[in-house]
Amino acid sequence: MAESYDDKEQSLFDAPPFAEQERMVEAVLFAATEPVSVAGLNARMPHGCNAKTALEMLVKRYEGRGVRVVRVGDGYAMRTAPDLGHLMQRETTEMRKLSRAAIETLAIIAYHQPTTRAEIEEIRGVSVSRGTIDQLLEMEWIRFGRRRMTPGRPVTYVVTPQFLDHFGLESARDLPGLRELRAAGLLDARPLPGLEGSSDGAEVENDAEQDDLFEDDA
Amino acid sequence: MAESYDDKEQSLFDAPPFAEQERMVEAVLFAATEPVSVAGLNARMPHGCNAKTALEMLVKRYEGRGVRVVRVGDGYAMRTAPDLGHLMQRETTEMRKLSRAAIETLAIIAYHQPTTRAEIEEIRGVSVSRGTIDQLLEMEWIRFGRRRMTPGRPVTYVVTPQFLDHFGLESARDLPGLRELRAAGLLDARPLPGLEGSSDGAEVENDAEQDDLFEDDA
Amino acid sequence: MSDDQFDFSESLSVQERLKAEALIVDVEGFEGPLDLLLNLSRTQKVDLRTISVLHLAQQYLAFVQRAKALRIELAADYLVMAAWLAFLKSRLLLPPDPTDEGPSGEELAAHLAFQLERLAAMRDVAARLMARDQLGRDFFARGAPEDVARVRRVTYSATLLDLMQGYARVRTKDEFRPFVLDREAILSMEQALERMRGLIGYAGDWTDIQSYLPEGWELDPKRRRSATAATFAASLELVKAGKIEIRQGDTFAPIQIRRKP
Repeated sequence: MAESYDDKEQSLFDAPPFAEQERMVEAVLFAATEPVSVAGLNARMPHGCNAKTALEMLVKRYEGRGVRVVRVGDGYAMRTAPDLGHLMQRETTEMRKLSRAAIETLAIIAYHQPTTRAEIEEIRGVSVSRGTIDQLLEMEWIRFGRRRMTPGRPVTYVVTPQFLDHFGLESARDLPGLRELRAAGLLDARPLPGLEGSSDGAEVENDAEQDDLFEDDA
Repeated sequence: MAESYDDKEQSLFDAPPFAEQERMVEAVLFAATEPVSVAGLNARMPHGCNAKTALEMLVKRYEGRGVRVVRVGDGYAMRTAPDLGHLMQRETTEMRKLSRAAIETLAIIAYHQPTTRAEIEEIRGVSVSRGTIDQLLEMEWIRFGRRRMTPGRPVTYVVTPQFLDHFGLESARDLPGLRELRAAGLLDARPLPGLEGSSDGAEVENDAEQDDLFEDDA
Repeated sequence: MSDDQFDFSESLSVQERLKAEALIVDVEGFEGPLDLLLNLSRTQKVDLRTISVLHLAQQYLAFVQRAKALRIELAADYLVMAAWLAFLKSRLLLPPDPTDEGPSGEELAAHLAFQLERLAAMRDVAARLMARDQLGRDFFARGAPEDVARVRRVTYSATLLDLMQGYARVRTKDEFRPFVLDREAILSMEQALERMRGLIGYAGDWTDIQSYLPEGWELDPKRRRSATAATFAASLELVKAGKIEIRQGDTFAPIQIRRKP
């Protein structure tokens, strides 16, 4: 694009060379959240620019490309070429944050596995909807573990290798412990009465359970 | 751009002509706000396409334009040219002002990654407040790395692709002054004389990991 | 520490004394002892590799002494550093003891110089990093998201941080319990969502969202307000999930939803 700069020597007038004006229009349209009118372009560009001419040059430059400059209402915007829409279908896979309920359920399974639905409910203090467990199963972040040898033989849940992979963990034992959560500022640092003792105890016990599980699987 | 269509007659092979492949890459990168890897491009394009070649053509085409195709970590993304930033004031997102402690912590993580909290504190000579790390995690500029295989298995921190994207870096190897710092030995973990025994192991392993991280995409 | 160690501070010129006092007044501005040492070292105006650690140690000790004289509370780590520097100073001044196994004064001094140089280098690159062109300030990503009316496949994501925060939340729930006020007139969005999920299957045509309020809640103004807000928020969630459509004819007109055909 060397020719874009050919006429870059500053004229006696303020206005930048046309090639430069075209670059400006291109950048503004690209970054704008909404279509921009010619007046809007002129208002942003340095004094003496002619957005209309620069825009026409830009429209021409993008003719036949994968991206086009199109008129939308009073303004102009950049859009992908309609014939390439099929490539964008995957673009619409939407990354969505897991719901709070799902994250909490997942966290409890990860820290306490193998764990039953009743235990999850006990820790969260609210009932766990079937949809939440189903969603985690479907994502293959949890799977069924062994049945617990207690009355009713409830199924247990454990996390999967896919889960470890997603979170960059070598094993569930690599999950930060309560002490680290606190160091990272995720738990309130003010030690509430009784918290210190009880949580550390839980952590140890938790580790022991996890050890069991992982030796089991090995 | 009429020549883009010259060779459009379908060959006996599946792959579309190069000009068409370039259009596809252009459209995909344009539509995505996050960087897309070469593998990601190939996965979306029809069978037989060579995204890498098409990408190289595209990078050239956008040289000197108002929008550029830049490399970010493993991926490529379209971004406006930095010299036109002044036109985009309306799009500027109010950036949270980072504290001096946060900026220094970020720099230490970037240059020493993967690094532990203790190492950050060693370098700054002061304890790292819990809010600082938390803020950087929340901004998604740093994330947890692998645990260090030393007593206590401390968590490490590394910078993210979002960090690279934000600062316009192709990879962590392009951090400003990295080579000079390394040559001057300022990135070595040098324990206090007399304490060699305890931290030597950590140092060796750390270096190996660091090399991995910085030379990953060589 | 005997007083004669601080003859040095007594012999400061007026200008130097003012500077030292300014440092002390500023003590809050320092990010720990290393930061202070780095600042003091700047007065030597030399390459950090050739810095006189002995001189620096003396400056630091003088600083701590002045702070004490002015009854300024110094954080413990400043005092720990002072003790260490006093030890280092004695090592540097006394002839080495051949029977001593530990590191020599020179080794310790070299390490301190290294730490200062490293901190200075980190400061320098941090500044260079922040001076770079930044996304959203100097260069920009695509402003308008592409039209997403096409095939949608939802993938859920969560980060390790989300997971940790989630766990921290449930683990602190009990302790935080006393601070939560139980209010009967509150419908949470989760509850509204749960409720609507069961009901929208039957909503073929446009229906006022008011009709989704729990039975009886529309009678009590407080309950109605909470339930309306929660139901509206839940509706937006369902729209986001692609389950329903939502519309409002005019400002303050009834908000209507229907199942996505």
